[in-house]
Amino acid sequence: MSEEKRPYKTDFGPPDYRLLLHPVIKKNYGKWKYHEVIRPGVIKRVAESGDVVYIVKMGTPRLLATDTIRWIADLAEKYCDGYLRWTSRYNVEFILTDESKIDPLIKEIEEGGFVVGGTWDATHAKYGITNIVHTQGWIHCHTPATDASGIVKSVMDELIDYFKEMKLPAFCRISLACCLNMCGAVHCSDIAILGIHRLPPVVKNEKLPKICEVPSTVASCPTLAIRPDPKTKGVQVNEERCMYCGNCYTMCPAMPMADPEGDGISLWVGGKVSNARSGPAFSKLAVPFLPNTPPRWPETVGAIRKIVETYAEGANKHERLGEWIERIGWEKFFERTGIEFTDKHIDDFTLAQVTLRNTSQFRW
Amino acid sequence: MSEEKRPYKTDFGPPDYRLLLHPVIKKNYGKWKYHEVIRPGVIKRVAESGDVVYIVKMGTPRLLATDTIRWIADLAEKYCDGYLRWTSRYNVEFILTDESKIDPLIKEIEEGGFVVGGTWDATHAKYGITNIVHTQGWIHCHTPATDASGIVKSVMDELIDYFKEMKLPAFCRISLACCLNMCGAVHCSDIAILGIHRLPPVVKNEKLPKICEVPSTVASCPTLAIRPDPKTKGVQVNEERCMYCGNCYTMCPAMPMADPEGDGISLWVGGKVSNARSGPAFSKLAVPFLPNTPPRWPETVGAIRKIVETYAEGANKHERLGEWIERIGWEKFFERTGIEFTDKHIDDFTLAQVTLRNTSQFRW
Amino acid sequence: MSETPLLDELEKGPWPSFVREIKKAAAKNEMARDHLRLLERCYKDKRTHWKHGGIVAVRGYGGGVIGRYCDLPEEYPHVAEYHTIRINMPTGWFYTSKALRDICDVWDKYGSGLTNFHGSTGDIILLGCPTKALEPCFQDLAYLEIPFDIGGSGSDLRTPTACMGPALCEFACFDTLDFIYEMTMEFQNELHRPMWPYKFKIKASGCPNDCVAAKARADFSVIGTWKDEIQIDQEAVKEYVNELGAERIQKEVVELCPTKCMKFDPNTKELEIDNSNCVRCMHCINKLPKALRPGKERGATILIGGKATFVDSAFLSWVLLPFVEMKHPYDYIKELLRAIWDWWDENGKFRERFGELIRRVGMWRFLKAMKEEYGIDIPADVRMVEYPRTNPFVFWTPEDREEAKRRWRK
Amino acid sequence: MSETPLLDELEKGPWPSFVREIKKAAAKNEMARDHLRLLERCYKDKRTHWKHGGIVAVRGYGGGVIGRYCDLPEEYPHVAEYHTIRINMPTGWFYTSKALRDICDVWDKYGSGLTNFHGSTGDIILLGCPTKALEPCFQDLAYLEIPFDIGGSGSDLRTPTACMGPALCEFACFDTLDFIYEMTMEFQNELHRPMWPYKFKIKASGCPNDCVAAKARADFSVIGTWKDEIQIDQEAVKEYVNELGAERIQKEVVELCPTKCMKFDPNTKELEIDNSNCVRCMHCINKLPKALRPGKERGATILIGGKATFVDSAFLSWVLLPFVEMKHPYDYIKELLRAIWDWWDENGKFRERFGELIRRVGMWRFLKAMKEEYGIDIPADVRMVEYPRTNPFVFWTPEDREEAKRRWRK
Ligand code: SRM
Ligand code: SRM
Ligand code: SRM
Ligand code: SRM
Ligand code: SF4
Ligand code: SF4
Ligand code: SF4
Ligand code: SF4
Ligand code: SF4
Ligand code: SF4
Ligand code: SF4
Ligand code: SF4
Repeated sequence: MSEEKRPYKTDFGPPDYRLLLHPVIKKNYGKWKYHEVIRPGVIKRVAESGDVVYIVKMGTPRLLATDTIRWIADLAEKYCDGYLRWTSRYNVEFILTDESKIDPLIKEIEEGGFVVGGTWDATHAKYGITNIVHTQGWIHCHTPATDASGIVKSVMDELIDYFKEMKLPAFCRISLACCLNMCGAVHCSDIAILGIHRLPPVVKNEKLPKICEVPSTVASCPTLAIRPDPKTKGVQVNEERCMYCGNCYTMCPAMPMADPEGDGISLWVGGKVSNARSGPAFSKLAVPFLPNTPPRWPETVGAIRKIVETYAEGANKHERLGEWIERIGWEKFFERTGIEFTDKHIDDFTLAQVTLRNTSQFRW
Repeated sequence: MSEEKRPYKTDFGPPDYRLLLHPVIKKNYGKWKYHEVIRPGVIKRVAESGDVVYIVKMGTPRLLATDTIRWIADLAEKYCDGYLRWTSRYNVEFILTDESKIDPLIKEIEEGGFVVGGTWDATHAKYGITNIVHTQGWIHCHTPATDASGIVKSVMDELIDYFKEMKLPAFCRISLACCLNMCGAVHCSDIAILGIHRLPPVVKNEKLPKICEVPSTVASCPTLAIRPDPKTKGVQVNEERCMYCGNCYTMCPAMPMADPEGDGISLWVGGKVSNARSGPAFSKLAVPFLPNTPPRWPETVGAIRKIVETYAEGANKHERLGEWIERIGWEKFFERTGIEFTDKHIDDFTLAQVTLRNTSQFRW
Repeated sequence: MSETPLLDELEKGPWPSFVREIKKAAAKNEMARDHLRLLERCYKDKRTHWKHGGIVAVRGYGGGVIGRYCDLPEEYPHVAEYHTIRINMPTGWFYTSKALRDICDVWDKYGSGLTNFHGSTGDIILLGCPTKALEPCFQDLAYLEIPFDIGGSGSDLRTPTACMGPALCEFACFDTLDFIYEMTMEFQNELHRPMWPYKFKIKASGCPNDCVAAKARADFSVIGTWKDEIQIDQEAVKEYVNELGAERIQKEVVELCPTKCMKFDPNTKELEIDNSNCVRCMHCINKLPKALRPGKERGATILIGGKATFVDSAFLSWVLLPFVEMKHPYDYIKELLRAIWDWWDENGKFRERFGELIRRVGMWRFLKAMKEEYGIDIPADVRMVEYPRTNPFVFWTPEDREEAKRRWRK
Repeated sequence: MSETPLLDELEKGPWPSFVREIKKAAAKNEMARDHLRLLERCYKDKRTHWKHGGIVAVRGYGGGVIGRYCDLPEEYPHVAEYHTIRINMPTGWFYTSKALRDICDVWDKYGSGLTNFHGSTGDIILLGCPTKALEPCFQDLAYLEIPFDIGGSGSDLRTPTACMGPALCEFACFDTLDFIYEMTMEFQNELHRPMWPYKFKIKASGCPNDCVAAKARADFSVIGTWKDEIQIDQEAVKEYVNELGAERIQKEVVELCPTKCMKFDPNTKELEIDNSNCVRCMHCINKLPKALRPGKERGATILIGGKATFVDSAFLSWVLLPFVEMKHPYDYIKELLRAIWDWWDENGKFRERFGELIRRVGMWRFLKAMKEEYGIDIPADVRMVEYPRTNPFVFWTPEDREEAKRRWRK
């Protein structure tokens, strides 16, 4: 049908996933028996029928050019009958049925400048660090307090051994969000990188009344720091009350927050999502502020390496970062990582009273 | 000095406790070595000097007539050189230096209609239930939702064996407060008995404006259920918003809460104060409502016996009620005690989100 | 000298480089070229140069496109308008090479040639499209052999996501892919036409490991689980014992069980589980997948209210239904979702997430409304709480009082 | 027939009866008699018959008396006015028989002859006194050989309390009695003249067992503790092993240690403690008092903000000072208390407890005020929190930003 004549199509929905499943998956759907990580980046999955597939897991920067996707399609055709998938953490899973194709595939991946890894082997307590969930940052968003892709690249370069090998005692997930909106949902990660502002919004009252509604702008502020400004018909911010959350900017473009000195990164630790052993948990503040130092963010990269290494050294098998801290105590976490504890670490929001210590149980 | 002439004395403070200490205590002050519970109600305390005192612990109803106090003074003189103390839970501690006087003292106590016990022996994991911290109730307060002394009497009659023997596997404290003001500070007890209202205040607008300030009455309500009533110059209560806390009545006598059908008792479990093993913890709601059935409150007494017995049967040594529930899970607590779980148990106040379950970890 | 000295630094190092990707696209696409230059500028200025986007959409849809404009349009004219299109990925992120190539061809025709595989909600993100190209691009995708539709944005249902589930994973306790696909198809209108107080997300994981982080990231989180006994293959246990040694089984499986409900006998090399105390955490199964598997009575736990920071801070989802059977076509869940949306729509404030509404009015009012207004009876269950309330501020309704009276009278 | 059939039921049973006590007093005192009759009426009506009291006081004091009136004064004339006087008990509740007799004699002269030994704050409660008798009663107590003063009520400092501490207990890590007596004497004015937003309580326990429930019941909770190593007497350990058996030591001591920092060797019968992981919980010491005792570097933890329900629900106290030395005359603590009261008075709303104010404005603002306005520098310490914050809503001051700049510049 020519473009002009074709009727306007809506609400047809995503492709039916069943059309995109490898035949061996279709056959063994719901009838997998077990899996084994036969080497870093390669998972063997065995079905009740005896059928076997091999997954080769390839790390990506998430941001891909169409030509790279075509190259990935090429690989899938060459090695996987044209079938593949992505994971919930931006890795590509090539689905192979022929074991002998694993090595050549990996070779081609590496020649293409990509990496294989990111798996974990619970049976043998050997865990890799997989890709970092992340967000837009300076690539495409209007509200970031830091970049996303550049920090992820810098951190993954630093932790590349942890991706390619499985040398951690337990499962460890890193996530990044470039502002408090937390699109990377970093609030429950073993290690979270979160962009934060530290300056109040700059109120542009010359244009505010034209583009924003004053009442909804005022209402957007959780701390009631914003008041109408009768003089300009715009608003005023009580800077003492501002906690730099940026919610006002989300509601009103005339209140930008970005500032090269004010903005930066905070690090959070000890969250998790799975139910394995302990229940899901929120990440807790470790480092309140690190400066934005593109292109390589050495302070952030360094602090993360320090945390990962201290953890790797101290944790028991299968013990996630938060579980490890729970065992050794927060006193020891700060002591061993050398991170300073400050008044910023003490909660003052709605649930503060739950986080303040009620006991005289301390380690010295 | 004759009464008329003596100058008006203020701010002289309580007696100096040093004047009231038994000589053997003065001598060994700060130099006690260890203690042993040699039998229920009798503690032997050994000092570094080798000196020994024996404590005989006597339960009381807290409410005492002067003549009873004189009788207690008699006993102290006869057996303790005139020295004694009360504990933080209304028990009398007779301080003896002569072991041979223990039996005659106990005999006299029992003949006087009092009881000896309330001790616990951590070394041998034998714990008694001691007296119940409690409050005024109908004896003297204007705001109770239930009585105090009558319930305590009924419960202690029922649990008398637990007072006189040391047959619990662990430490267990019971407290009572007759209204939400919680003068018995029941919020951190193994078992707490709490009087609650279930009807909104009855607004007496005919007298309210005369005896209360409308703005402070309005402000007293945590849920903003109270509004000024322009017609009567008094106030109106939005009954849908009322959570029966009684704070308005504390501020304004023209809003009484008491009601024979509306009022009653709630039971709470699993709190603690000490730091032993686990940190201090709040009590949690077990039974949302039991009716006021004086003079013996059989429903309340029965429910407490059931909880104590279920706990006594299931707990490990040294495992307090909250620690036991933590181990077996709340599912099993409700199952084993036969208490029904209702929507009243689900928190909806400021910290609710901390109490809602985030995991799919369940027992079935 | 390079035009992008700062970004060039990020081409170095072993991890695949996003800068290389942008350069690859920039080599043949002027939007991507300006994007690269603008990003260098951001790196220099240490701040974003993207402006707040207005509402941009394709005909018939209210969501799915994020409007984006550069704040230096004179200097970077090809990214002056640079919107993203969120494309609803195939459930479970399964592809054929053909499907991928088709998308690439359309995208090269209209946009920057840059993508995210995938966005953190799960969509395919087509990064950078001028306003006028949005609609033709969408329709070209719609007319592919394997057509692709637009995903969610704004105050609508967001693109639901599922873990790979039964397609590849032995742990799946229900068919996550079928369920999520069914929900996506059923609620196309809700997905494409924002109409609620705020966004709403559905995510499904086939077992308590929660590989799509549903509990943390969805208003409606569906987590596979089971009710009966863990299936044990004692022969396979023995194989593990032979391989790992009895001590590791004891230390790494038995002792790490959160309820200590397992016993291991080093002589018989057998594992015993007290299933009445097992909380279905998955730890032992994860560790010994050949030997242990979830029980046979399978279904899911439904948790509600998960979300990120604003405004009441982040929530993890809360248990609503400890156990539901998951049977196609999931009529009960569809009905429940419709009731939830209706109630939230009636009662929620502007930009108030579903969980925040519940937090504000109390779970009991939500349960009461479900029962009385929508005929969905969800009884209070101890599994809804980590522990019962610690404060005495209970709302008693007149009916509650009546019921209590009846009970104590008899 | 008895006038009090309901109350008579409560004379039965093994536990000592409060009804018997009232009857005892009633036999010779008409106030007590009417009290008994009124109480029977309450039992019948299932409600209180006491009215809200007005402010009743003795000359010079604003607190210490609770005004109370009966709502049926015609029927029960002798309890028409029936106030309580709170008498500051001797610290630690130590008495001589003489002191007791003296109080009884005064009380029989003026009041109902009924008492509470003690009130739940700790005072001696003299239950039921007509208005005109208050002052003479107080002055008679004041002129006893061992004089007794009035305790607190209203928005003042309440009667501070201490556990028996070093007087009888081997666990005491500081002199609770000396400390509480010193505070009581120092702050007589604060105790007797309400002047704050609300009440304020101080309680001290000599060790982490907290036998006066200070953490739950005081705005300022002082808990004895130690910093160095638990003192072990290995010979005494051996005696316990011989008595209890090695298995019980292992199971009931070692395995119940919350940090698992103990080791027991059944061969040598010796206990070993990794003190760097001991959290001073007391469990092992409680269990083996002959063998274990707190370390030698002793002092106290100060926690603040504990209170009951209103209005923000009950709080347990929060750590302010993980470790302070407790040296007579406790100048540092006096200074701290004065600063706290001043700050609370300045910033607190009407009926806002100290802990509620901190909750409202944030601990950091309190710490900042202490430092900048009162010269008391309490550095943030990880021991102040159970865990660090989980939300990103951090207040940064201009000084913080400057400091961070300096740090990262160098
Ligand atoms: C592919 C993927 C699902 C998908 O549909 O895309 C997946 C796949 C598997 N997960 Fe997962 N998980 C995946 C994201 C997650 C996430 C979500 C996330 O990371 O954001 C979680 C929750 C994270 C958290 O708790 O913070 C997750 C928590 C787990 C766990 C729990 C581990 C724990 O100890 O807490 C297991 C159990 C295990 O370790 O075997 C698990 C186990 C597995 C197994 C072993 C399941 C199986 O039987 O095959 C698969 C891993 C093989 C391997 O070694 O790589 N999967 N898994 C996701 C891979 C992401 C990636 O590219 O690396
Ligand atoms: C006398 C008294 C202090 C006072 O100054 O009046 C006291 C005295 C002792 N307490 Fe206590 N406690 C006293 C109230 C408390 C309270 C407060 C309360 O009950 O309201 C607590 C905190 C309760 C809580 O956590 O909810 C308390 C928690 C403890 C503990 C911690 C037990 C635990 O496992 O959590 C111990 C340790 C132990 O069990 O040996 C303890 C230990 C002791 C010892 C063994 C201390 C010693 O070395 O002598 C004394 C008990 C001897 C005995 O067996 O009776 N005492 N003890 C109080 C007696 C009340 C009564 O009449 O029964
Ligand atoms: C593209 C994406 C990030 C990414 O790089 O992957 C994204 C990007 C934006 N998100 Fe998001 N969110 C994205 C997933 C998320 C997630 C994660 C998830 O869905 O699992 C969350 C946390 C979970 C949740 O929903 O709470 C998330 C929580 C937010 C919030 C905070 C919502 C809250 O209740 O706190 C905002 C603010 C808003 O809605 O006004 C937000 C707003 C935004 C906006 C629209 C900026 C704004 O304020 O208008 C961003 C547009 C960037 C751009 O220019 O493209 N985004 N956002 C993700 C969507 C891609 C996709 O469809 O696959
Ligand atoms: C007598 C006593 C109960 C008892 O039978 O022992 C008592 C009795 C009253 N308390 Fe209390 N409180 C008593 C200890 C407590 C305690 C326990 C403690 O101090 O350890 C608490 C909990 C701890 C705390 O301070 O938070 C307590 C928390 C309250 C409250 C709630 C305060 C709050 O912040 O939530 C109120 C309400 C108020 O202050 O308006 C209150 C109010 C009252 C009033 C004055 C009633 C009122 O609303 O005006 C009661 C007078 C009864 C009467 O007629 O005598 N009483 N009150 C206790 C004082 C005796 C003494 O001095 O020794
Ligand atoms: S986290 Fe913030 S800055 Fe980053 S993509 Fe989301 S909304 Fe934009
Ligand atoms: S940044 Fe947040 S706290 Fe500050 S004014 Fe804006 S909405 Fe209010
Ligand atoms: S708890 Fe309530 S009713 Fe009981 S004495 Fe205290 S204020 Fe009065
Ligand atoms: S009882 Fe409590 S909730 Fe009800 S009106 Fe009075 S103050 Fe408000
Ligand atoms: S959530 Fe469970 S079923 Fe789904 S992929 Fe992860 S482990 Fe498998
Ligand atoms: S699933 Fe978890 S709780 Fe159940 S037996 Fe295994 S480890 Fe224990
Ligand atoms: S708190 Fe400690 S020191 Fe004080 S009596 Fe109790 S056990 Fe002894
Ligand atoms: S005091 Fe507590 S933490 Fe320390 S060794 Fe003893 S039991 Fe363990």
